[in-house]
Amino acid sequence: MKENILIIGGGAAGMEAATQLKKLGLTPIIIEKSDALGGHIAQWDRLFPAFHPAKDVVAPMLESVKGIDVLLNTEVNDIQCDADGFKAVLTNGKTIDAKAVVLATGFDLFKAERKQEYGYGIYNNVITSLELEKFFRTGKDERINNPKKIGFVHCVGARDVKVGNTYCSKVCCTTALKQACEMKEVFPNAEVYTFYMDLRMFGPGYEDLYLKTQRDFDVKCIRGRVCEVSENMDGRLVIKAEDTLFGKPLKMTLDLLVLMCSMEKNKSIDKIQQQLGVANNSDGFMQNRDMYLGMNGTAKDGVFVAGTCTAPKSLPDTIAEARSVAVEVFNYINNK
Amino acid sequence: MIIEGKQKIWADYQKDIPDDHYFYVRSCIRQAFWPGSEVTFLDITRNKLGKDFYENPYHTTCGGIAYHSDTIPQETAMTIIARQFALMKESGYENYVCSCITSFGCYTETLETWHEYPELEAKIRQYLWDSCKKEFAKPKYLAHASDLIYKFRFDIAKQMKFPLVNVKTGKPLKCVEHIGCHYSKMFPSKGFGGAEYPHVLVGMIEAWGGEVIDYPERRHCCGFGFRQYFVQANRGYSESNTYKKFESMEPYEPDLIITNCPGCPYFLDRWQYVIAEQTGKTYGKNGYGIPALTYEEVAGLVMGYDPWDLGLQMHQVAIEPLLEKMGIPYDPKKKYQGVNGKDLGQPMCPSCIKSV
Amino acid sequence: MDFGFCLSPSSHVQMDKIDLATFNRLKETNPDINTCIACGSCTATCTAGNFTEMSFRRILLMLQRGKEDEAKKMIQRCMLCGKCTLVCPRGINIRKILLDITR
Amino acid sequence: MKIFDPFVLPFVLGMAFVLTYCFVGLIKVILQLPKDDRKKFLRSLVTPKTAWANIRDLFGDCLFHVKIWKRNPILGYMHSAIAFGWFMIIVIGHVMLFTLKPLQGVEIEGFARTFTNFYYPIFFKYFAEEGKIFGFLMDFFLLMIISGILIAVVKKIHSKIVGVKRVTKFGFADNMIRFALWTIFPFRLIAEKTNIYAFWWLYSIDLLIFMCMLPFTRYMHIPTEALFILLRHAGLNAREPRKGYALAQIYSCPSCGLCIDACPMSVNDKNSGNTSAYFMKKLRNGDTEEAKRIAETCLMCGKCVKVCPVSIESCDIKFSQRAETPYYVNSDHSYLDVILTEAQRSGEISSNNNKVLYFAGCMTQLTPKIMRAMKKIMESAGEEFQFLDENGGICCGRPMILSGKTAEAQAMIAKNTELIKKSGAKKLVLSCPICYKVFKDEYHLEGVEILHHTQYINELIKTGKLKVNKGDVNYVYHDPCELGRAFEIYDEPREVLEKAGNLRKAKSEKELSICCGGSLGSFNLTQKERDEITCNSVADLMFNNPDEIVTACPLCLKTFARKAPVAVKDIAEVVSSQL
Repeated sequence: MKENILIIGGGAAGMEAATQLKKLGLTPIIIEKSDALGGHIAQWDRLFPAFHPAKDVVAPMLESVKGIDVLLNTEVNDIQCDADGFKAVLTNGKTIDAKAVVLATGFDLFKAERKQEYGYGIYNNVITSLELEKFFRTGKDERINNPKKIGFVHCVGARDVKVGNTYCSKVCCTTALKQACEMKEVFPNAEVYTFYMDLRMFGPGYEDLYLKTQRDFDVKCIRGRVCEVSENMDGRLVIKAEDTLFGKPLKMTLDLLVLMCSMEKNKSIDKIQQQLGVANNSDGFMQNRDMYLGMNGTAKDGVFVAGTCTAPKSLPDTIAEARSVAVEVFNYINNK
Repeated sequence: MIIEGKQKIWADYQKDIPDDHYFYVRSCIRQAFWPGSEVTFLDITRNKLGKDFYENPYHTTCGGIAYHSDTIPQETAMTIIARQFALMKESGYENYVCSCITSFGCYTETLETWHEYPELEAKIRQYLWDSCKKEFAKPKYLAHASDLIYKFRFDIAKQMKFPLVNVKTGKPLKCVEHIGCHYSKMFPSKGFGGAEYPHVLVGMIEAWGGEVIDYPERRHCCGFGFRQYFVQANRGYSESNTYKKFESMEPYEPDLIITNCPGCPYFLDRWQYVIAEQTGKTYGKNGYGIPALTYEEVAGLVMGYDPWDLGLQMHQVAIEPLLEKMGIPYDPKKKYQGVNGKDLGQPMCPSCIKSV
Repeated sequence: MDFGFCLSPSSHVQMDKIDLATFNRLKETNPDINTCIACGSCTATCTAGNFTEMSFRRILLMLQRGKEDEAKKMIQRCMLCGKCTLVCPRGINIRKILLDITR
Repeated sequence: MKIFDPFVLPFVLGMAFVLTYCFVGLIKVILQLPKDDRKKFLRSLVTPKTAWANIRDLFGDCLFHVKIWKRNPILGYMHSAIAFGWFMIIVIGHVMLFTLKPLQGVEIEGFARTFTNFYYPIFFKYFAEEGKIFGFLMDFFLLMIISGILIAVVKKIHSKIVGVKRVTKFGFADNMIRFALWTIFPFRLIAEKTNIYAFWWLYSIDLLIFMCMLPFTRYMHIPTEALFILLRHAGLNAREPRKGYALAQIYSCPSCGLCIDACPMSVNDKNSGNTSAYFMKKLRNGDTEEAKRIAETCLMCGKCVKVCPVSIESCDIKFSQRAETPYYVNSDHSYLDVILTEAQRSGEISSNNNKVLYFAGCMTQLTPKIMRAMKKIMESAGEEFQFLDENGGICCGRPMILSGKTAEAQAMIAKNTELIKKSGAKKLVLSCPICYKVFKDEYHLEGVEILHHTQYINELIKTGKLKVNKGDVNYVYHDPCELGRAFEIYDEPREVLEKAGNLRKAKSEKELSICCGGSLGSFNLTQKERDEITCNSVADLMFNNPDEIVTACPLCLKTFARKAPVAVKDIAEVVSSQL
């Protein structure tokens, strides 16, 4: 029997893990529920902190998975485990035997309408970070009509017990600043504001991006969470927030409000995850064995995790985890 | 504004309450300020719609005002509430409906607290027994009176004589809806439509032919705030909240305001007079104010009740322009006549806002 | 008529109505003015701040929130000693900005 | 015998113009002087001491350029060859006029006589024979001038040959008059030797050009410097940036550019335009905006004043320029009143007059190790001491003065004075040269000895109160601007360091020491520009590979610490570690 490795998820983590596993002489099979590989990152236009085109990262990844079995529009319906390994029944009726399973199921973007006070889906000019990214890619969004004042709200669906997510989504801060700069590039005369609680510039070059955002792009960062959005007679948005540094509430009218939606656990995999015996952690993401040496392992032997299925992560972190999971799987197969 | 987005939320926030057999409790403020409203509610539900709404003469205040003014501890307020529930049990009812939003908030808060801390419920049970020798049962369903009018809005629409339409222009009246803060801001799931986009009054306006206005300060409190009003020196804060709302709704030129809280219609009504006196500004057309009505008053108007039977003369802001817009006949001479045709005497006329 | 109370002014900063002329003038000659991260070093070290409410961090915010009069009032406390400039982690030429505000 | 030729007319015209201009200018300057200054000036002219100094410097500075000689002999020769040579030619011309009597036999009297005397010495050879001795002298000085001009040409083409890195960049007028100056003497030489008539014309026209342009170019320094020397010796101070004494200084600046190389800012070529030479030039040209900008960019380190061959007090003029900037927000330091009583109530100030009062200053609050070291030193020396500002004090007022707000500084000066007087102390020790400067210059603390801690420590060692163990660390000492150039406290710190270890020399020392770059004097310099200055200064200090850089200013200490490759210490710290 071939040493099949079942990789669930064809995003950055899945593709990179598959590439590396193939190099190590194993036979990865990618199961992707959508009709294309690439995951969320393929929907992104440019990456922080240096405005690197996302396609320059995705294209080589797609190139390197050529020759690997990829099943698109496919999900795992049922999975069983025995001494030989795993037997997965797919939605297309096929059955796959695998020695190990890599869960690279990624994340779901927080549904912005759940944060009702921001009026996403109710007010015309409230959009999400993903929709803005699409605008950058295609140049088309009927809600973006030469806005004069643009606001970004950080931590939408993160660090918020009211929506049940108490964790930090890690990448939204830097994304917000990146998108704020890009908006200034597209609309140089617009005033751009970001409403943050903390600016978590955790990576190399991120703080430089923050400096550039302030100094070169003249983006105004206001510390305070937008608490309420309404629409005025002209259809413009009236937002309320507290400027917590100034110690006073503030009110302003905006033409566009971008919600920096957090990452949430991809729940479409819940059933399979349960069958595999992989629990969730307190943030609702998958529980890995531990966050240091066992970050790719799970409570179940032969079931591995990589990427944002365990926690919000940046793309470099995801790629690093995908590479490390390949080594983990390789060692697992060889020591069996 | 994307109405479908709101409709999605409204669909999510529907609560399950029966439409009959309620134990009805009154509101301290409403029976004093808007006596016609509660009478109208009982008349509509009992006589126009044929429902069973029982009112026990021994029921009291819920203690909410004292509780929110920090003059009694929560246990005391809960014991008062427990006594109300005991009366309901004694009267053989399981469904509880209150006329007051503050009460609704207190009842909801009490039930939720007991749910989280059963030992507190046991303690209150003991307190009630010690003080009144009564035993209570928690209501099976708790509703606010506006929930029931919301539920009956289409039945009322069937009996409607004067829809919320301007008879001269044929256009729907522009209605501002103002929800009492304690209706759903504390427990969004306890109100029709949730906390951000409540549907309870919007549903009535839509059913009765009006046009809903969603203005930027829609969610803002009327300014009552208990402590802010009860201390005279603080009343400026209270008034300023109302002022903020009127400044925000003014460009929409609303014809009327519908409220579901005891304090809100009072403050939205009376502060218009004070603002006019202090700043010279009025928000209605031609020196009039914008009438702020209770939902029962609006229901009564559309169903053809006599405006003076509804107690609309109790409003500071003149109601006559609205009656004329809706084409409702009224006898100006009867405005200040009591039930027996007795002259009640005319109030003094304010200098800045038209009262007739 | 005296009611014994009156309308209280809104505490909201009305961002749509504020005048940023001074801040924008300062920005032209001191582009770093935007890079404040509100760490408060300037305030903590301020010689005048040891005795008064003087805070450069707040002065910057006041200017950005249209409270120029308040800012100018606070600046009166400044002794121009320059400690703020020495401790600023963003390298903002605070002393120069303080002087420029008063011109 | 010829007594007149039309070619003298250009010269006569030029000379008449320049004399009139200078006379009007002289009156203007004197009238612009404040009344008390004018009195002072007139009195100084007849006071023997100042009168002698005037004569000494008029010759030494104007003709022999002693100061330039000291700094750069080649340039010294260049200047004195031209100035002294020219002076001698004029003198000898006049001597010849009276001894050789070229107009003998021609009867000219009254105005015509004066008129001929006016141009005769300039064109002597055309009208009469010089004779052997005078002929030789005239040729000698003429050649001397031409040799000076040759150096000037070389300097213009390649300044580094004569030891100058940067030269002032000039506009059209300055270049043109320089060309005129350079050609005057060769033309004269050719005219005299060949007697080609055209060259007499060229010579005369050159003189006309030179004199007509003189008032509008830097060469105005030639006549003005004489006046400036007199005013300077009268002990005046510039009070307004473009009037009176300052005006005399503005016109005395020869734009020689010596200050350009000296200026610490010149480490960045872009900033060499912010040096004093350009400042004076902007003032002369009436470019107030630029003058203001330069005045506010300057570090006020005072090095340009020290190297200036004309002794122009450009820092004073910059101060007066800064003071002209209007401020629309008045300072309000009334809160200081309250502090005083608070401090007294908390018992921070007692009145024991045996105690040494120590004032750390704002900057030292940011370098607590200096305070700690001073505490240890005073304890070891068995001194009774008290801190005036242990928990934060009041600014000394110097930064305000540096901003041109001298009046506003008075509030702080008054409060500090009051605090110090109330303490009853007779000795005040300061750690910050910035404070030291203002305490010395502006405070009225009669009966209180004001010492910088370098002086104080030296005194403690000399009186035997403090024993310092000599270590084997190699130190280099950086002279802080406001201690060194301002008060010439050069020896005390060096004596102290010799006791504590080995003292190595920096490349530029004492009055030539390079500002650390952190100076509060500058408003406009960015952090990056300051860093460049710091690096340059550090490199200069590291010239002899010392183990540690020692300074005596908390601001220098903080500034150097950012960029120095070795440890940077305050002198107090060094001493306290060697006790």
